Amino acid sequence: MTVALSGGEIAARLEERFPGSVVESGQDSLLVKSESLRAVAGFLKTAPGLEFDYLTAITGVDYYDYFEVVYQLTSIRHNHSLVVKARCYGRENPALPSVVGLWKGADFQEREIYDLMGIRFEGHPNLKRVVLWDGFTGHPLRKDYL
Amino acid sequence: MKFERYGAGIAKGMLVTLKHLFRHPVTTQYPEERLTVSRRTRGNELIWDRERCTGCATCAKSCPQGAIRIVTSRGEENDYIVEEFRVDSGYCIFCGLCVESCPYEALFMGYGYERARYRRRELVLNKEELLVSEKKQPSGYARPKVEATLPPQTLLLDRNGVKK
Amino acid sequence: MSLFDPGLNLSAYYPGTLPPEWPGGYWIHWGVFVVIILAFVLLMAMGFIWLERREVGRFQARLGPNRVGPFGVLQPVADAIKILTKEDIIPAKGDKLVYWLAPVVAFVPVLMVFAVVPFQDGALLADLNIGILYVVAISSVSIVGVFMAGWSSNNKYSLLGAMRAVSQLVSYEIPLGLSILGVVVLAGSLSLNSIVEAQHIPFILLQPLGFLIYMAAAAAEINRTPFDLLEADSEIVAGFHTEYSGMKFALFYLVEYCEVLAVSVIVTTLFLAGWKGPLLPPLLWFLIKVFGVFTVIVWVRATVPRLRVDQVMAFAWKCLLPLALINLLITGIQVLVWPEVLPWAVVFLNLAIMVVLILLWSKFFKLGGGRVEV
Amino acid sequence: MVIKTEPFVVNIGPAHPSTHGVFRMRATLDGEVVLDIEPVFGYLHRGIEKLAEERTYTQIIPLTDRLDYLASMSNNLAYVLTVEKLAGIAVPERAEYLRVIMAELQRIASHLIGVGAFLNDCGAFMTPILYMIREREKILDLFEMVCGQRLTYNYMRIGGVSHDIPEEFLPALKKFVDRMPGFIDEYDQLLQENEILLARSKGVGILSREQAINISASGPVLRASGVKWDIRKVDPYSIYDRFGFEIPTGSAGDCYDRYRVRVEEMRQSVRILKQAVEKLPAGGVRSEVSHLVRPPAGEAYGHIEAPKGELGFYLVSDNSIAPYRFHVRAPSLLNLTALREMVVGWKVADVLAIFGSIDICMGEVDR
Repeated sequence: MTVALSGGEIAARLEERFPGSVVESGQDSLLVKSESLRAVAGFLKTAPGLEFDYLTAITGVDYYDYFEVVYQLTSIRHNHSLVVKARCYGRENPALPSVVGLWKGADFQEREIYDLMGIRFEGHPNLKRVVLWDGFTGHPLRKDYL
Repeated sequence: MKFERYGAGIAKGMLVTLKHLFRHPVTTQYPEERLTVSRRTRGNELIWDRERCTGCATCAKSCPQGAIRIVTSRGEENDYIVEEFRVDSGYCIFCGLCVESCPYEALFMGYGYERARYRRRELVLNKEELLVSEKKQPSGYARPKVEATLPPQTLLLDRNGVKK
Repeated sequence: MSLFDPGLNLSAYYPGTLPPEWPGGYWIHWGVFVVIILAFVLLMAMGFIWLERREVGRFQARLGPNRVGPFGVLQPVADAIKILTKEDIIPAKGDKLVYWLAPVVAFVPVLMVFAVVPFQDGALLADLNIGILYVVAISSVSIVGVFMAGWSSNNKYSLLGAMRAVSQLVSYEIPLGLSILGVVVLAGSLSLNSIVEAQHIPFILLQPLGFLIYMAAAAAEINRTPFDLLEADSEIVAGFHTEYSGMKFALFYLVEYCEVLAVSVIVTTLFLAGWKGPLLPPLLWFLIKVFGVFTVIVWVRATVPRLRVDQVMAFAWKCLLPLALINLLITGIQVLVWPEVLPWAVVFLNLAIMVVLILLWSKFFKLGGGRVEV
Repeated sequence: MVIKTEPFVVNIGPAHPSTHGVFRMRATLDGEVVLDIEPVFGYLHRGIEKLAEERTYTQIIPLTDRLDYLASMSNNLAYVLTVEKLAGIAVPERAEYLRVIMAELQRIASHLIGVGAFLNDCGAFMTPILYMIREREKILDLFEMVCGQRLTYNYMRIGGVSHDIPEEFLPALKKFVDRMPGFIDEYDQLLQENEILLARSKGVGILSREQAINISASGPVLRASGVKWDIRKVDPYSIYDRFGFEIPTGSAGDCYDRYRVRVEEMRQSVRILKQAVEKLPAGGVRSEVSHLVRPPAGEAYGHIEAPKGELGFYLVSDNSIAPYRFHVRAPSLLNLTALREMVVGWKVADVLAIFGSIDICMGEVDR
């Protein structure tokens, strides 16, 4: 059984290492500041006892006020999981740091979120539209796109 | 990769194909030879029972595609009179949710599978076209009573096996 | 006496070019056989197309074409009619003249091969004393047509296919020739008719290894599985004839089957004692053997996957070529020193040699891998 | 003389015999050698994630059929499990067993196509895939018997399955389960040891263990690289913890291992089916759930081991009849990430073989 790690415990560890990085921690999830996402992700991937080596999925959710990007992390070595969330504000040019450098599996998923949600992932090597064509205007998965 | 097995692998494979030369082919010669479809088949097209329908429009609400259109008016005994019941088979994805959700068992999936049309407008079925006819028989999908009357499905499993 | 005199019997002037008992003059003989060969080749090609589709169908647990005519025998005719009515497309940026010429260049040499094939004793267009050499030489000309097609199509798949075709042909010509030499050494003649006559024991028994090498090399020459790289449909769509349509495509399609026919005929002649056989008339024996060889080719096609381009080359140079050389050497020694009285002993000896050599080569020979650092 | 050569770009697809749908690879070639490859997709994009936001939870089930259309049952299962997780709905015992039976049958059907298509891409002229389609046909017959359709089943429901099985289903299933191992043996006999196939697939397209994990590969692609990671075992959903089965893994992570892992998984699926048929309890197949499910506000990520890998659904509910956000974690899409790493340096012919060995379904990649 994949154990869902408690967000609170990991938040405490993260606070030690990166003060102020965690905004909120839920039962099995963490909400981290978008600026420290990269550092937190790097820590989660390598920290002993955590070692989230497998990025299961990335999802973007549009909450009108902000976009929430949800990272489902799994550790194949320890068989536990964690949900990390990050928010980005503004509808014009929302941006988040990319995690492609850490998990290559984020490549297409970040491109897809960029394509359909319009969130830019800074540091992504090839951030292009992926399912829609290049000349497409708008981002269909946003709630205000009809 | 060395040829460790001296071509024995190829020879084994060729024996399998050779064996098939003497096996019964699985092809069905379609227009002449017809298989019986499943008793629950969700085929073309929807069948509507005029008597049972109360015009509640549950089917229209449950349709994911919005392919069913119902217009009702108030009848004399405080019931609905179905004025229009129209199904656009062009939108229909044959999911069967409407048939399942019908509380009065007034809607059936069709049993047929050969009702291709040349024009799109012919795919829109009105009240008369939705009734049971000789060509249009109801299938047993979500209707156990109808299911019990239909012949069993032909299975490929029964038609050929490993040893023939 | 003019050369066009119907009564002219050239065999009197050039002994060996014409079967001696053949009635009539040179030109009548020529005319009759051109018609016979054309009819034979086209009919057999159509029969092969039908047979292959039916056989592959049965190998794959289905029926194959059975709608047009009894058992679908008229299917190739229906296909031909359909293909003739198709639009003839020439790529806008293709080389039009070359594109137009390519099917012709590919088709003619394949037909010419049949000039030296004996259908039964003495029944052949020209009993060339270098018959088999002629076959090897002329049959490789059609690759020029293939390359022309690939080049002029202005299509990358076509070009890839054509490049593969040329490299493959060049590689496989050598083991092919060497394996034929084994037969020639045994028969003591290059003429196909004499080779058939020399086969008291079919040469497949005396030359089992040579037969295998010849089949492999010939399969590569005529682009049949597992060496059908130049039209590998799962990789390069249709290879050199990707852009062809209509009658031009039909010609390429015909070339393919004529080549298979040619190989079946040559194998029958060289290894299976041609028209020789008990009871049945020689022509029937010939046809039975040709169809038998073709069925084996189809059977292989229905079973095995395809080798990769570098593996195909490696197979030719590292496996077939040395084996063919050794085979030729052994055959030569046998012909020189083996006593005439014990032909059947050679059969078993050669079978044993074949097994040993194949086992040995399986240890040496490696395929696979092949990643290139880029 | 210096011969100058330059690489040329070939568009493999979108209309190509072996791209398994409308998929395009922009390949840069140096002769036959692949220098670089860029997957281009989206030709089949139907906006299922957006469509789902406007449909009720039940109406989404037919949509999930159309994700990986070779494994609709698994998609159904993953989706209804997620909704049940979100809404806290219990499922009757018999329905759980039926779900497992369907999911395992679907796994066999999908792997048959996957393996057959791979062998076809290696150049085996249609024979293996036709044999395998014949077996798949038998599975489709069973599905048709149960739910009336052969491709888009729409069988699972929130809180159970739509129908109980007809009485002729179990005998037919038993017959199938008895015969299937024989057919798998036959496929193995056909090509497993074929020297040409070995030459084409052994050591070709190696995906190392670290790479496989890093690119979030899942399913047979991950397991062929030697990672013993099967959601059915590591995070058992439904009732998979009640069955005994093995997780076949490869060691080299090459095309051959991926092919073998799929074949072995078919055997294990047959094993699960045998147990499930024996244990199948009587009872209802659908708990009382309203047609318009209203899960409490919240979010849930549910995942299953679909034939192609980890299929996950991420649902955000706002306590209305339609999900606020519906996201599919498509295994094919993520496995496709591995393509570039695997093919660079190999020949054109290997590109298609490697691509075939990933076994993707474009309906799922593009969504």
